Amino acid sequence: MPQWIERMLHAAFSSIDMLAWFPENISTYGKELDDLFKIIYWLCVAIFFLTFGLMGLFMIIYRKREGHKAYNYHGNNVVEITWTILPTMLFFGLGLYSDDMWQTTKYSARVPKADVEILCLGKQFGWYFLYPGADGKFGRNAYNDESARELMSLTNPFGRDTTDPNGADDFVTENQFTVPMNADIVVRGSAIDVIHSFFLPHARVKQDVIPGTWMNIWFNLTKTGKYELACAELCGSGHYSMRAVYTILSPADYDKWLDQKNQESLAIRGLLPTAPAAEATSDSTATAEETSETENGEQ
Amino acid sequence: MSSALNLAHEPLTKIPSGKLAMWAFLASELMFFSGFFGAFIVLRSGNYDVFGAGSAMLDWKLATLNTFILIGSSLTMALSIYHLEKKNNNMFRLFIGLTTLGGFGFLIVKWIEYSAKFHHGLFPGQEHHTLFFSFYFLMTGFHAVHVIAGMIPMGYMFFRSFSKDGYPYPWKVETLGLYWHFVDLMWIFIFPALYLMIPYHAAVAGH
Amino acid sequence: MNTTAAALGVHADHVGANEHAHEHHHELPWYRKYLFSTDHKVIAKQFMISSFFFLFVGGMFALFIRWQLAYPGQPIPVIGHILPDTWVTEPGSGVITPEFYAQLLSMHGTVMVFLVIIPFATGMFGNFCIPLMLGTDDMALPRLNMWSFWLLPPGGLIMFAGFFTQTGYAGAGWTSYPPLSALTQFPVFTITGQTLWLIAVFLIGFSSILGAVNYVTTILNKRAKGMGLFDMPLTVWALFITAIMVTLGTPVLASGLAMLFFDNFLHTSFFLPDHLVSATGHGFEVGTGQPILFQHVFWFYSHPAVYIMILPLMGVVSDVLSVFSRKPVYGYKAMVFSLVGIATLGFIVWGHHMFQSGMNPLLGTTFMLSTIVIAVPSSIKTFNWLGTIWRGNIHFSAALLSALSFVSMFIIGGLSGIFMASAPVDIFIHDTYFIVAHIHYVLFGGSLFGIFAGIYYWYPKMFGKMLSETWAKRHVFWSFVFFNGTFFPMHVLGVGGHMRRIYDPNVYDFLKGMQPMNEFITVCAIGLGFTQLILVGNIIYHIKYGKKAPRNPWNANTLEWAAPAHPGHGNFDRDITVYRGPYEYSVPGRELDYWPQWEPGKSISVHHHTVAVD
Amino acid sequence: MSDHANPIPSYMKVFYALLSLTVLTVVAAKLLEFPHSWGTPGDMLHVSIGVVIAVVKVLCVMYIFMHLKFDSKLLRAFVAIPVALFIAMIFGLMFLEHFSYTH
Ligand code: HEA
Ligand code: HEA
Ligand code: CUA
Ligand SMILES: [Cu+2]
Repeated sequence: MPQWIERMLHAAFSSIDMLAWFPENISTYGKELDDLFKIIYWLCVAIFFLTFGLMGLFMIIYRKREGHKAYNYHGNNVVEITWTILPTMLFFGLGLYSDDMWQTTKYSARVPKADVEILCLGKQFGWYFLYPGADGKFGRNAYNDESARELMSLTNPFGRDTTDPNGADDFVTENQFTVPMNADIVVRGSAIDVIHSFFLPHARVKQDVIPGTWMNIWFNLTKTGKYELACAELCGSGHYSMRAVYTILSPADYDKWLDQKNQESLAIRGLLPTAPAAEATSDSTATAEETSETENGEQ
Repeated sequence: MSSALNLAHEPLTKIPSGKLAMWAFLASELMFFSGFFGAFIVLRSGNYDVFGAGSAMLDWKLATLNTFILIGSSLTMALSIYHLEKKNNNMFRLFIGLTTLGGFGFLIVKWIEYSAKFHHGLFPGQEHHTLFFSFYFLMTGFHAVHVIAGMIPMGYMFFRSFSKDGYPYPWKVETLGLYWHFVDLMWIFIFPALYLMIPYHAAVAGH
Repeated sequence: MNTTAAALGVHADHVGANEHAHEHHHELPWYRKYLFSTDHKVIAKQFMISSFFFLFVGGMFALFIRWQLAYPGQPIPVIGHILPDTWVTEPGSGVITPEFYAQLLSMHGTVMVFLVIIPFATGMFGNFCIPLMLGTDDMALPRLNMWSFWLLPPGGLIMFAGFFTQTGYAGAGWTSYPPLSALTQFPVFTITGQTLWLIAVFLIGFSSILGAVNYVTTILNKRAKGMGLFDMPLTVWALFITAIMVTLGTPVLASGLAMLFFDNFLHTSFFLPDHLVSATGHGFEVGTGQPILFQHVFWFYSHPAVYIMILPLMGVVSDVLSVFSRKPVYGYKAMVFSLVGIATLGFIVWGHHMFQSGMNPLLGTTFMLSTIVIAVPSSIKTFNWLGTIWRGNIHFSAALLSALSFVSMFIIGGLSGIFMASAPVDIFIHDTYFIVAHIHYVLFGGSLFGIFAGIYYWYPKMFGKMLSETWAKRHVFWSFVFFNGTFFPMHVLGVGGHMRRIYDPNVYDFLKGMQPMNEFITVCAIGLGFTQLILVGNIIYHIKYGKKAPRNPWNANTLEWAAPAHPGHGNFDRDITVYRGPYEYSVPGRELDYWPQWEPGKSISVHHHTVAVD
Repeated sequence: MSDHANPIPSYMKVFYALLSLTVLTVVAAKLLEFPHSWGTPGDMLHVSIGVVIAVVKVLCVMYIFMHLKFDSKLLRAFVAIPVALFIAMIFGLMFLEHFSYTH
């Protein structure tokens, strides 16, 4: 058998166990979401076997036989009502059961107090992240002040007001971000040109980010490592390549990383006398002021 | 062959098919405009000042005049149907003519309004338009298109009424009448929405 | 004599044998007869031809898509080198570009939805079935009917003309969300593929509104003598409900398209927020539009639209199952009410496409509950279909097999809908191949198999000839096999997180393991495409060489089978009076296992059975 | 409808009613021009007066000019469906935009 056929058939057969294909889950609520998926999955498997079983059975038993006549019967209201009410109850149960999880993940009121707060912007075709820097406070920008939207431009996507002292130590990273493990991370997401979607497959997070509005996205990750961020909303020809990576560090490592970033960004601004040499970045759009994100060893 | 058969019978609902279809079509027209109104409501709330300032720049006197014209032409339309049903061709001609004239009058006033706006550099969708004027041109523009679309068959009926036996199809006029009243009806909503609901302070501050 | 012929119903086949004599009453010029005909049957065939054409085009687009996904970076065989080296293929290599990929999938979705399934379902079946099944001579407004078809081909042409603009076809998905679909790097008044797309869909929408208005009128006004609303076959009921949905839903889409058109063409900002930043776009200072608003408007129509695409086929399938099981439809009234239920609920669930869109999550909760509720009428239908074949005497014709495929594939597609209806589960699977699998299970496995069933069932009446049952069954069988091979694995891709609308999944590490599955899908898709040639060949060959069809080849009850085998203008050669409902099969006390609606006779109803009395 | 009594008086009545309602809505709007912003009682009042008058006018047109008064119940029911949907949609949207965004 040619190898490609073998490969394909193997793929086809291994697809039967659908649940095994989930990417590894690394977020706190991810497990609940997966479990809900599995509940629905087994429910559907049961319904599948029920309906297909009946259909197959009927096709065999009631296939055409000479001299046999079908049963003239127009239906029965009791039966009809039963199979209306049963699914309704089932479905309502499902809906109510789902709703709590939905509220946890999306309701603004349920967004936890942020341990780490990051702003995120999607653009064609990449991602920017803004950290509040050493003081833990964002300066004036398009997120916290509507009127700063006027400052937004390709080189200053967050509309940062450079005159605001709070913002002096804010720093931007491009196509990558770093977060600590076991912390409630809140990302405020938006976009500057078209709609993008902030998708962390392993963390079971997905939220469209829309120009002109800011979305609250939160998650809490349970593992260290390096994972991928994808854009999940068609945003033009480069949609497929709108990828970013994120690194999850242990809290201690994260603090170290943060210190280092702060040093770097302050150095670039000439606020610190000694500066670790910042490597030139490969991306062309952001100015030196904005792109202090050069990560040693990343990628 | 079907004439001998019982297939082509009276409409079951007793409503002539053309009329029923027109009502169905108007239902669909209503939903068409409701898309605009829906968007208008949503965006007005987010851009209150822009809408106020824009609305204050419109000429509500001309619009009121136009409202009167349209109401008048609705009346003459109704009267023309009445007279055609009474086989009174002369009166029909008079009133359908007046209705057409009303349509023209409406468009002329509209044109005066538009050219004043163009004169002030307000075009749909140029760099310095405001969202309000996008709506203004969108809604009044589509409404004007409907006026024109109604005037074409109306003019045709008017000219046909000069022929020897007059205009022969009362039910067609009635169907057209439904459409024409609908055009009036849409204007009844557009008029206050665009011209009247102005926040006063924005009107002063915005200009 | 007339009455006896009528009374004998189908036994009077010889009466219709020389029915063609009637056709030469008044000869029309050829273009009035075939092109600008007002005869509903001709218009139905026109819809059929154009839909098949577009199915072919849309299917070809799908195969390009599949090729790229399975063999990224490899030139398309044969066609790759014919395609121009602009934005279509990478210069000199025959590999499609990311731009072209986005355009392909947008055009694939649009063509399939607006130019294939909707015209097939409402245009073809609506035109063919309504007057015949109502026992009347034509639509209420035949001229309008003609226009409703003739707006469609220009729409298609305008859409395809996008190929010749600077940027090519529209490339923002069939959903065309702004700002993507509104931002262009060109000044105002520049026509791009997206502009043409907007105009085209507007025209097509207008076409379906005109058709729907006509259907509503015809069904209300022109039923045969004695036919109450509850004596109508379910196909007609389904088309009736569908027409109402079209009348009320499509114009809302049209208004959204109009606004988007102005954003795109005149640079207004209905759907664009202020201070957009992009290398090519235009920023506004005056007034903030809202991108999500378009999504609301779009899905307000497009969710009902998915039911517009499947309801008529649900009707067709109910008819087919009943005829070939020789049994009344189980729970006729429940079937009608569930249609009404789906249609009504269909207007309040649109938000389930927007769970992750950033609308208020509170709305997510409401839409989740309403979406889950809409599955109830669907399950009523499913169980009633099963009830219909229960204790039947099932004739395994090609039509019945297609209908059963419809039911089974609709169950799978509907069940995958339940996953997405649960908003938290949708977080992960939204915009992944799980959705793509759902789309195709309901639209191909559902609607298209329903269309196959309808074609196999009504072909004899449409063309006066019989199809080859053997080839028809082969077609259904292989379609079924390849269909599942193509689309089932997509669920798995989706569970693996494979996003939809991506040009090259290998960019992502977590998707790398899925390449073999993509290849398997592509191979099956090619097989699926070729299988459709059997259908088209079968249809074309037997128009000429087919066996002459009898008047009522399936021994069915509904009124179209009272018409001559190949009805001419005016449809019927006998008076039609309706005496009973459409589904009186296997009535005790009768020798024959069917009892046509037009045949006089008395019956009583005892405990849900019908008994003939003399 | 030709078997009904002469409709001209009712046409004229509607005509005058429409004219006066137009005047009324303009006057009301002009009188109500005082500072207020969106969603405040002032704006609500302003909008409600405009909408209510418009609805009354539309009903007049539909009932008399468009002959719904003389038409069958069936047609009235037929017309009621889209009108209900229209109203539902308008109110739905008013509701929606109140809750639209998670800021
Ligand atoms: C014919 C077309 C059709 C039909 C009938 C349906 C039917 C349904 N659809 Fe589907 N849908 C589409 C076409 C269709 N859909 C398309 C084209 C898209 C994608 C658009 C895009 O983004 O491009 C989409 C997307 C889509 C989404 C958005 C997903 C996303 O983008 O994240 C959702 C979410 O809720 C959804 C849900 C449903 C549900 C609940 C049904 C229900 O009506 C299904 C009900 C049926 C059943 C449930 C099965 C039968 C019942 C039983 C056997 C009874 C027993 C069952 C139980 C007790 C569970 N659909
Ligand atoms: C009814 C609707 C319908 C149908 C039938 C199909 C049919 C097919 N679809 Fe499609 N599809 C959609 C509706 C449909 N699709 C929609 C709405 C989308 C979403 C678009 C978007 O994201 O915006 C989509 C998206 C979509 C994708 C996702 C693209 C992406 O997200 O990147 C893919 C990928 O595999 C795909 C594949 C296929 C395949 C292989 C077929 C095959 O089944 C096709 C097989 C058929 C043929 C190859 C043609 C048949 C041949 C003939 C009839 C020949 C005879 C005719 C003559 C000679 C005149 N489709
Ligand atoms: Cu950004 Cu897709
Ligand atoms: Cu939907």
